[in-house]
Amino acid sequence: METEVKETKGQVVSAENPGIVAPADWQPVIMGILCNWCSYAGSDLTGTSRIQYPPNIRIIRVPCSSRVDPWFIIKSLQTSADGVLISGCHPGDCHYISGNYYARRRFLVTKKLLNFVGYHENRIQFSWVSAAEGPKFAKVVAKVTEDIKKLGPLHKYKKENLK
Amino acid sequence: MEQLLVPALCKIDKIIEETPDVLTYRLIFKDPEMFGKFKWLPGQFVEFSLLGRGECTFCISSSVTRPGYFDCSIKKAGVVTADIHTMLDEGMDVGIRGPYGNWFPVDDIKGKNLLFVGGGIGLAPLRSLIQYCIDNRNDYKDFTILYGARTSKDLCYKEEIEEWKNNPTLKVILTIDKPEETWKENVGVVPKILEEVVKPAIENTKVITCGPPIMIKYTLLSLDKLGFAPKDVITTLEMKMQCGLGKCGRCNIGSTYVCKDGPVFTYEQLKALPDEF
Amino acid sequence: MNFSVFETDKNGLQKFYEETIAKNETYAPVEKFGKYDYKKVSALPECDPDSPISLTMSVKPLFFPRSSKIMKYEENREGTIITETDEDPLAGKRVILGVKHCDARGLQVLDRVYKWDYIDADYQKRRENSVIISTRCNKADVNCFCTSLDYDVENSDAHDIRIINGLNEKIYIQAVTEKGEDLLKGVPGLQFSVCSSEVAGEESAKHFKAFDSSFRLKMNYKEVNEKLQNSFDSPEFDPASKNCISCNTCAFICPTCHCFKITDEKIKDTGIRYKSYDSCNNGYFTLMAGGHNPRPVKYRRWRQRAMHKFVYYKERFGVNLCVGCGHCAISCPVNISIFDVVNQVV
Amino acid sequence: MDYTKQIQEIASKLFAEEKIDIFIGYRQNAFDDNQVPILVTVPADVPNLIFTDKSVLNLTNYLKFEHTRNKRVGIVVKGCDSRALNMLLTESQVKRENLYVIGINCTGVLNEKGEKAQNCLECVMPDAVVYDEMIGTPSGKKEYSVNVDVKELAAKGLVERGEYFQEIFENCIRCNACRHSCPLCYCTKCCIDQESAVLYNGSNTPSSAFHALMTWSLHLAGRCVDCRNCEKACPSHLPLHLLHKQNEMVIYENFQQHLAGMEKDDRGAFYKYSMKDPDDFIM
Repeated sequence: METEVKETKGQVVSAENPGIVAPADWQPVIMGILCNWCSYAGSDLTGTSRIQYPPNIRIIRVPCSSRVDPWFIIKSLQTSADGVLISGCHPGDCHYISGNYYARRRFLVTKKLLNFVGYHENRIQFSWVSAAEGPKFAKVVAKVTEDIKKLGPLHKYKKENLK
Repeated sequence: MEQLLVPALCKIDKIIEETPDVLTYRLIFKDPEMFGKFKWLPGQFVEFSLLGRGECTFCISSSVTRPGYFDCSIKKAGVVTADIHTMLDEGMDVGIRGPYGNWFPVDDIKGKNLLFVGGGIGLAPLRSLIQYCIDNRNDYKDFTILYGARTSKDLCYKEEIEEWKNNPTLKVILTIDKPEETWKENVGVVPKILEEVVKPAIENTKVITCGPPIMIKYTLLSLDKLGFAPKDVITTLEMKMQCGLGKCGRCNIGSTYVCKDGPVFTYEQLKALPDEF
Repeated sequence: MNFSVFETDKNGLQKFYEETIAKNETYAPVEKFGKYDYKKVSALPECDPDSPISLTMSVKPLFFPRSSKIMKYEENREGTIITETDEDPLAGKRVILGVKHCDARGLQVLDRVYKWDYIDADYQKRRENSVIISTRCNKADVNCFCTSLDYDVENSDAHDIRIINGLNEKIYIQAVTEKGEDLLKGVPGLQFSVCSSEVAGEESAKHFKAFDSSFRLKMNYKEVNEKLQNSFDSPEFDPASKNCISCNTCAFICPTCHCFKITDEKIKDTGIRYKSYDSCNNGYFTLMAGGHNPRPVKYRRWRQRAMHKFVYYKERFGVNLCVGCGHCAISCPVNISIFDVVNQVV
Repeated sequence: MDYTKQIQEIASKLFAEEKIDIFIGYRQNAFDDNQVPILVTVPADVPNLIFTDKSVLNLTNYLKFEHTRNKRVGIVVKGCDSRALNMLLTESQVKRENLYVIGINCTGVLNEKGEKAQNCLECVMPDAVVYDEMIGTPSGKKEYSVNVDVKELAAKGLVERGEYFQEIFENCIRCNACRHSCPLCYCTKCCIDQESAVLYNGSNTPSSAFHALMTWSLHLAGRCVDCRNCEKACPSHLPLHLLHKQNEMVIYENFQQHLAGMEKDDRGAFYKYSMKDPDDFIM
């Protein structure tokens, strides 16, 4: 009796598709797209200062957060990723002066639209992490991983090759 | 599903650099049974697939009389061919479907004098036929090969041309468009050399020509001038193809399917087609 | 051979449909967003076999899917392996309800190109395993001209079972081929009165007159075939195609267009090769490596489209590549019909 | 709303003064009450021109085709069309000096059922914003209201909404008519059709439709003027406006009530920024 309860408790139900249940040991894959000047340096600092963060994140470096076309987010969600984290410099700190202000607008629209067509809003997350904020980066990754673990695996509109 | 369109896998045995932008891929079937099934005649083409990038149409540039392998010479012209050049290496796998299309009328030209007129990469389908004819030398009479390119660097199959030159039964004439310091042979565009240097006899001669569209256009005019009958001039046509099976509708010129009724046409047949190539 | 004919009424037909759906894998027009498309159904209320022709997609995708997998492949250290893809979902035995006569004729036209030279086994299998139940429209749509093409709409043999709407609300179910006969015999709930095929034919012919007179468009296809053949250089192609926005919709929904493209889609080490629809109105259709394009401008592409439908295909395969369904005009955002283009040129 | 006479007068005047080579307007369809575009090149065709409340299509789409390239064009634009034209001018796709624009102060067009079209009920700018000559009386800018369909869908649950959109993507046949009929999709080769875009390359599956439509709508976000040419072109009758209206709503509510093509030299919401843009969704 005990074990049965434990099993159902441990299972993760996909937020978008309640029919899909993942085993308890399921681990999400998170696509991290980081800006070269702040967040990537920040993640480096996290590593060099030996702060632990979940290994679920796969990092891609881009010159600036405004380099991120909404297309990248759609592509990541359609391939292996269960969630996307995009991180850039704090407002005002952009290496290219105003890149992240432009990015901020695009992110909001993308996030809302994906939510509108049926993705949970926590699948797509954004953060500002500066080069000095190693601990913050670890916290952000931990939070995103935690959020997406709750949401369960993503099965929507996945590329057929992966099935 | 779609069995007709599934390619057979081939291994790249060797890559030969012909010119800076032409590479010859020597291919061997991974499945030995395919060698028995895969029989082609000069002039036919295959669908060559760089897996992950798509299919392209190339003619086979070697002859079936030299079994065990076949060659595809590929010139860097578009996006996919550029990728083929950069992404493929010796030992890698490619997909091959074919052979498709018709072939040079190897039986009709028996007992005739043959004049091959090639330009640039256009020598590739001719090479297949030349090899075939050399290996069946007794069936044919005199051989003349006129081959031109823009510069001496752009001449394909240089080693093989040397072999042909040393062969006493062949007459080989080379030309380049502009004079170069070390170049000792003819200088001038192919139609000009054809009229001024080769001066072919019309009697009992078949002309097989292949090259860039502009060269073909003027060569056909010269041949007309020299007095060749349109039915004695054989050429190949280039057209976008995708299936090679006469289904996808890309290569239609009028009611002719280039992939089925072509790519080899006589000048006579070409004249009857609507002007859309 | 004499095939059986049954006489019944509306309720009987409903029953027949229900029985068919219950016993077979059935495809029928299903409404979504105001447009009907052929989909698998499990109960009669889901679908509408009498869907209006102007709002129904062609049945072609059930035989020539909008996108089908050619193969799947994987790369590993030893090289590449081609893996067989999943089974053809359309190859099983099935019944298709509510196919329009012109649509069914479209399949017959397609058969010719698929049986030519290299035989497309998958297509043949899909054809062999399908039983087509077809109802003739009661009234023509504004863009229809099926009665003026080279086939007999009334006595078409493109379908397997014909539903005839007679006078006095009588309905006749007539088998046209052996496949249809087998299906009719296999429906045990069918206890309708048998009637002779002459009676059904007569009833149908009475109705046909009214149907035939409801056509707005009439085409003399023989004249079109002949005149179009000599108008390759006609200057009229340019003005006729001026309005076209090259959106490709006409080719995608046409019951006879069969051009396709082969594309690879690859991520990581696995790739899938697809065969999907393409259109000759697409500017990239014949673009070759190196930039040469035999049909670079719109009127040339339209010429190819019109000539292919009424000249080239006729020369090669003996039938027109047009069944007069009017789908192209209905779906075109700027209402260009192949009928208008051809008539403007001729 | 029947401006047929005025438009014919202007067109014949323009041809007489040799100010234009081509005039883009509407013509009555021969057999039903729909109207189709007509590209008039000779003055003799001018009497075919018409403008009523069935003139639904956005004609600025024709400015991207070879027939009108580098020619002097006279064109009829309604309120929404003129916003699209404004976008095209800002993005340097057409030259203002080549155009003679007849702006219609529109009172709304009718849909197939003969009712006022939904986008006209929610129209913010029925007056032409770019014009050389104006027809009708301007009624001024209207209050923005959120699209009823978007509102209705947004009120539903996540899973339900997902299922609704799943149907949209399943019914898409990937003919790309939406893209070709959009006046603002003028790229010579779309990014989703590039040979290098191997993730999706022309296959027709729900996931590929999702990929194409989402990318398309996000590339049009902040630029779409809600003319609904895409919806009229869609052979599957998909409610494509949902995606665009959702984007428009988010942009209007969050970015200083931005609406595409309202002002000259406004490149769209994604080409500018403000310090006051919402930041609360970012960690």
